Amino acid sequence: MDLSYPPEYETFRAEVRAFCHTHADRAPASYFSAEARAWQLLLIEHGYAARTIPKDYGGYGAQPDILKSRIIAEEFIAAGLPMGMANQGISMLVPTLLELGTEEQKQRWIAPTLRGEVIWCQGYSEPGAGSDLAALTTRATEDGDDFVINGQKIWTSTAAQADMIFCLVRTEADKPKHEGISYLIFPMRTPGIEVRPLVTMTGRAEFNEVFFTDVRVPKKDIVGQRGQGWLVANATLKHERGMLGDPNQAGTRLRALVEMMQTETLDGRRLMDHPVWRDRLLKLQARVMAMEYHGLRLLTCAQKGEDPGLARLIVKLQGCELNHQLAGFANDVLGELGILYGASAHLRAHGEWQSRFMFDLGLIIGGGTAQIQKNIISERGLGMPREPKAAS
Amino acid sequence: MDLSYPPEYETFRAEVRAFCHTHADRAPASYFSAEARAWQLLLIEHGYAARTIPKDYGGYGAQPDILKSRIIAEEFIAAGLPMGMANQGISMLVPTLLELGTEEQKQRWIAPTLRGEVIWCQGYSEPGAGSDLAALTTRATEDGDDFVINGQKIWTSTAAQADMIFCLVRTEADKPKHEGISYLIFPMRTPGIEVRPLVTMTGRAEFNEVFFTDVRVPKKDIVGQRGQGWLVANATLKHERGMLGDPNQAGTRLRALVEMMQTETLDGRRLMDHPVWRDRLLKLQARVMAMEYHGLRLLTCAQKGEDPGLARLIVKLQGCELNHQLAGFANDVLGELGILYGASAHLRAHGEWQSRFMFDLGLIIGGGTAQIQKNIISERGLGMPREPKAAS
Amino acid sequence: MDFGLSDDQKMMQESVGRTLERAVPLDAVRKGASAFEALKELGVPGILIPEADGGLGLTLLDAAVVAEQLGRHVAPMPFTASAVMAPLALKGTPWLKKLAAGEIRCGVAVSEHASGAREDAGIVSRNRKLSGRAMFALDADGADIFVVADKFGDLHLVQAKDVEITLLPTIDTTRAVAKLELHDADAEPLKDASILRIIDAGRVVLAADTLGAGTRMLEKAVAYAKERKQFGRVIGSFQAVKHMCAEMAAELEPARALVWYAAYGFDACPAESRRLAAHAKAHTSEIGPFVARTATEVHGGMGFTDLLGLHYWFKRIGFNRQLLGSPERVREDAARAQGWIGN
Amino acid sequence: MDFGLSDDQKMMQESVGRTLERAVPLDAVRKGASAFEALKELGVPGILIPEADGGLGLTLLDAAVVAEQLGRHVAPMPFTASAVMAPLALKGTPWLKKLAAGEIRCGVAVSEHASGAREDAGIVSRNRKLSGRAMFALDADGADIFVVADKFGDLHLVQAKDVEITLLPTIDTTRAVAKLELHDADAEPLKDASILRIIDAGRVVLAADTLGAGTRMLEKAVAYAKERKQFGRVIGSFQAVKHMCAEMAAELEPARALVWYAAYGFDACPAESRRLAAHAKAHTSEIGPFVARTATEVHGGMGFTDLLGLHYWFKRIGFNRQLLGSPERVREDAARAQGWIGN
Repeated sequence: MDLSYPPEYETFRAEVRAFCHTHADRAPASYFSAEARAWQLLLIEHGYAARTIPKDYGGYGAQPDILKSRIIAEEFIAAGLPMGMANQGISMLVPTLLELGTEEQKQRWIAPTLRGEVIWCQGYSEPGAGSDLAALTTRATEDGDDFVINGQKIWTSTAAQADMIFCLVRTEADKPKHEGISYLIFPMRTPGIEVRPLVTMTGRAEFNEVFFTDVRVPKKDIVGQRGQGWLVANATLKHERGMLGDPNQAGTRLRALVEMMQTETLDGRRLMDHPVWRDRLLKLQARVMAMEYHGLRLLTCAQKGEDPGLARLIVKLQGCELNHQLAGFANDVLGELGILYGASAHLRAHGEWQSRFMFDLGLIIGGGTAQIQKNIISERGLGMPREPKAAS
Repeated sequence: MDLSYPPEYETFRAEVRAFCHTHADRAPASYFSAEARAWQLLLIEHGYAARTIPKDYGGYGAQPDILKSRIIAEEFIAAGLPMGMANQGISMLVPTLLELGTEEQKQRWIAPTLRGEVIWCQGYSEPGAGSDLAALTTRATEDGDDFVINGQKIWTSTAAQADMIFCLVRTEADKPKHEGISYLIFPMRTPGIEVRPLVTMTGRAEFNEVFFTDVRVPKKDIVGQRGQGWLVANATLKHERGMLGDPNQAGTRLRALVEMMQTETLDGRRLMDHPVWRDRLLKLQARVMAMEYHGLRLLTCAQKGEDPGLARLIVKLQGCELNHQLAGFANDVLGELGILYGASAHLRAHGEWQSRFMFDLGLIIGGGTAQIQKNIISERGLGMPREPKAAS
Repeated sequence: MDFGLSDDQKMMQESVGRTLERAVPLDAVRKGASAFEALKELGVPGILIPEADGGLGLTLLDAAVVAEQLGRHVAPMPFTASAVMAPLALKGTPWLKKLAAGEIRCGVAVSEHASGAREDAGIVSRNRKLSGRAMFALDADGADIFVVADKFGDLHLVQAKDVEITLLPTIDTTRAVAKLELHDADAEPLKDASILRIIDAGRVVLAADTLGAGTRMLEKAVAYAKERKQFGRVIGSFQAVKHMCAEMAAELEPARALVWYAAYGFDACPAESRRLAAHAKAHTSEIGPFVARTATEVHGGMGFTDLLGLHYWFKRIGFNRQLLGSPERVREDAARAQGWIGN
Repeated sequence: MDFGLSDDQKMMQESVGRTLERAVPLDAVRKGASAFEALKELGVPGILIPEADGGLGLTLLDAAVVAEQLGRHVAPMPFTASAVMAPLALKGTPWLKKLAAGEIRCGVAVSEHASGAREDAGIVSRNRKLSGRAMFALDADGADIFVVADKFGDLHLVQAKDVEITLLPTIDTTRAVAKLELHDADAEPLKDASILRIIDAGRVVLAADTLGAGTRMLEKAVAYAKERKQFGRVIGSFQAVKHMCAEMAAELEPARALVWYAAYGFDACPAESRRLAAHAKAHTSEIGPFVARTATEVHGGMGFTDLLGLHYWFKRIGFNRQLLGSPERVREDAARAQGWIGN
């Protein structure tokens, strides 16, 4: 166990810190803006975004180095600066293209995606295909050089802003469900696409439904082989699951919670001085610490190229749950103030605790429900048998 | 809602109370004793035991009246007197014989069983047949007028003291598993029966294993039809599930816990004055109250002959869990004193809290595990589908 | 000896349920409809008001039966304060007749005593005038009068017109709470009213509301699980989903008995009612959110959307948990009521 | 930057594990065998003692690695007190050499400071003499000397022969605790030792023990579930059983990181060690019993019997939970360590 960073990394840290200090004034205020794209370019240029993407495709071209990536994240967070873009195009499509795209697809899409010039959305889930994603029924039938797509997707975030979609469609209706799927990429302005905002329990439309009516997509805009879309998508899903359940977020929430409990009062006593609440806070603190150190353990594995196995599989389940519990506890100690929601002089933290409490429930369900996660942990992590196929 | 008892019941209560007052000195100290049998006879004579069993079979012959049964229980508990015997013979075999036995079987067995002259044990579970009881493999093959039994039973309480056993055996090896079972009754002194004490985590042998080697039982000693043993047993199991998860017990435990927390100290402060523990106690108190009132609701249903459905199905799950939690909490607040076990001047409550904490876990598992209970609640109580049969 | 609802109560349950189904289906709830007029016809605003004053003269158990239905239907309706707490506070005053007739509505501001004081709230009474701030007044929207507690827990009646009312938007759009600011507002002392009794009544009614909402969420989860297919099976045939539903049921059934008993005990054994009400409120506040969350999870992504509207129940339960005292606070009241804490 | 065990630590883990498997299989544990002699050969009694004194001169993380193995094998062995807490208390004394050589064993009595005082326990020190009663001394059976805390938390060394020792039988038959009664017993003050540090070390080591025991219980549950058939399937193919195992794993994995970090931090960042040790102890004390219970349930009735002996692990975890402070108590220490409570 050695949690210090070697000297060359401390040098690197100093560089990052200096960058943050120098360029703080160029940080963008909003995400979809010219400033945001300029910031992204600046970051790529310095190797703080798209760090390991080859130069040929518009990245910085560094060797993967988990520690440096972590240092970048630590310093940007400490400085309160927005990190490199992490939209679905950059986090999911780009790695997929790098692994399975044609040279032409790489040349055409990676660089503008990295620069934030092309925004992507993801067309995977359908109303009838959630946990059972492979049951998707959006159909792509051949017509000359095109596929013609009909069907519906759901849970498509940024669909309204997106230029492009990467989308799973069924190209072979007669094959077993995992074998008839293909992975297509096409512009969102293609005729026949309708986007409807999907409002959630938070009251906001964080997602959309996307409807396809006779949407024509050239056959060449397939990634990987026809009928191999399930494998292509799984390569991508791995990346998504890594993104959820971030222990940094839990740490940030905990700190905010502690501060709140030291300043807010009930009957003139600090919330922290209510022993029952303090004890609950302490229980959560232990969990946050455990997840944080668990993250260090995974980091070490990644750095050494070891597969952490079980240890990785539990992150989404435990991380999302912990975040949800932190938000729920914050609402609890706020009492009636904790159910305020909407403009009010008495609203705490802009209503973020409530909004997160609800959104977290979506995260617990989305990207593989807690139940699916437990299946995965037991089957892949503990080697327990899959459920037998039903006889009927 | 009317929780008062009608006047005729108050009269009845006065009678029971007077009985308790008058005969307290005849209460037996131990269970398997001549005094215990004499007490049982006295109780039957007054209608405080075997109350609704017909006079012809040695009972008191009263009409079923749930309220009167409850009053008897309340008064005996309040007076600290042992109630009528509630061994497996009386609680399980007698109702079964009354429902499905031949006239000869009823005449021969019910009266001596009620009087405590014949002690029974139950031969149901086997090492390979727990949750899946119908998978039992103890075999009874025909030989002239006898069955010849070979196999093993487990979880047989009072096997060492018992005169008789009611036992499930497989008489038809070729039938589907639920259809090949028969229900036999035979003496425990029959040659070929070996009883081995089964020690549990409490360190005591609360149960036994029973081994059968060429045990000969006359064919006539079957209850119900040959091959119908599963139905006969299920009639009996219903009675057992009703016995577990008794809310009176939770109430008794809670009172002991409260008293302990008001007298025991830690660092000179009453345990009750530690806010975190007090809060946990209060949470448990609410659960105890809820189960107690739930019991009144079930009582009312029983009295009116209504089927409480779902409300009845949750009792074993919640009741056993609550008892376990009460014992666990008692151990917790006792700190190191709570893990003492065995003769010591510092042992609290004779080690009962620890011993119950462990034994309760056995109760949570036995008589239908918590998981089986949840299957039952969801299927029978909520009408959810059974799991599909496996294809393999 | 009969633990359960009387035939009259079952009839009330049914007619209130039917009325709400008709008057405030979810689509109407979304649009901010109120169940007040519809339930006025059934006499609900006067449920606790003596018949002599034009009310139904019923008990808190009857009110709890209604509250359970309101929770079931996430019904927008001034009830906890206006139909339960206020009538108890206003006993013997001429206001009862108007409340019973549904001519006026009454808000109640006792949060500082039920939940503890936040935001420097507190009302000072001097010479039949009230000044100060009261937070989280219940049923405040459209209230004509308010019952307000001062710092000592004495209750007063003030006219809405003399109060500066700021509605506080909460997660639950079906019921209104408000901040009240009073500056030498004329006040009528309510000398015969006990603040503890009206808080107890309010707590029982919120507990019943959660029970109704939770029960409905379980029913919805079971129905959805029997219909929704994934992996070629209805999801209700997966053991994980079945057990989630079983656990909800196992929590709700005994809680129902506790709530009913607490409501019954409010009238039948007043000496016990503080402890009973506190436990009913705290316990439903613990199991309610468990049910709300679990039922949402059974619905998967759809449970999280606004499309199904399941979140109206989720939020109703969340609101009930925090109003009139968080569970920890309320349990301490239960401890005090049985002498477990020295003062 | 390397979070995890070093190669040396992994070797230690393996050799201790192998040794325990051979020396104290469950049958030997049942018969009261001790792992002391076998582990003496590996230098375990002197694991924290400087090499100059004949020990291994290792860190608390190494001790935690050993403790995890002891928990895995429910190994009967004086360790927490004799090999971890005592050597820290006895730093700089001639006793270390004898401890390192395994010639003597040392009990530790600090329960009144770690867990709070019960049974009027408390030791008074006067003129190098100790009097009074200390409860729950660790590793008391066969101890030659004791480290004892007085009422002020100052530490003293006493000879076992000067102490009236009453063994206290607990659920865990693999480790001994005792009541000590002292009547003007000769005592040697241990001026350089900090009671807080030795309690922290003890807490980390108990946490590691629970972690090892819990991990083994999960492994046993998974193995049993893959083998045991009911309803024509291995029970490990039922979603309920799978999810029980998944939940145990999901709790244990992060706890492992917390325990390792707390052990590492004891030496690497002493200013943090009180909070780290407290959290490691309290957190494993919460999840340990969850794992113990769940693993027992996965084993069904067999888990409840003495035949399988699973209860040895169950009880080991139960013991660890209560010794050196219940979770609530220990969390309060964590709160105090970060200034969350005024004194």
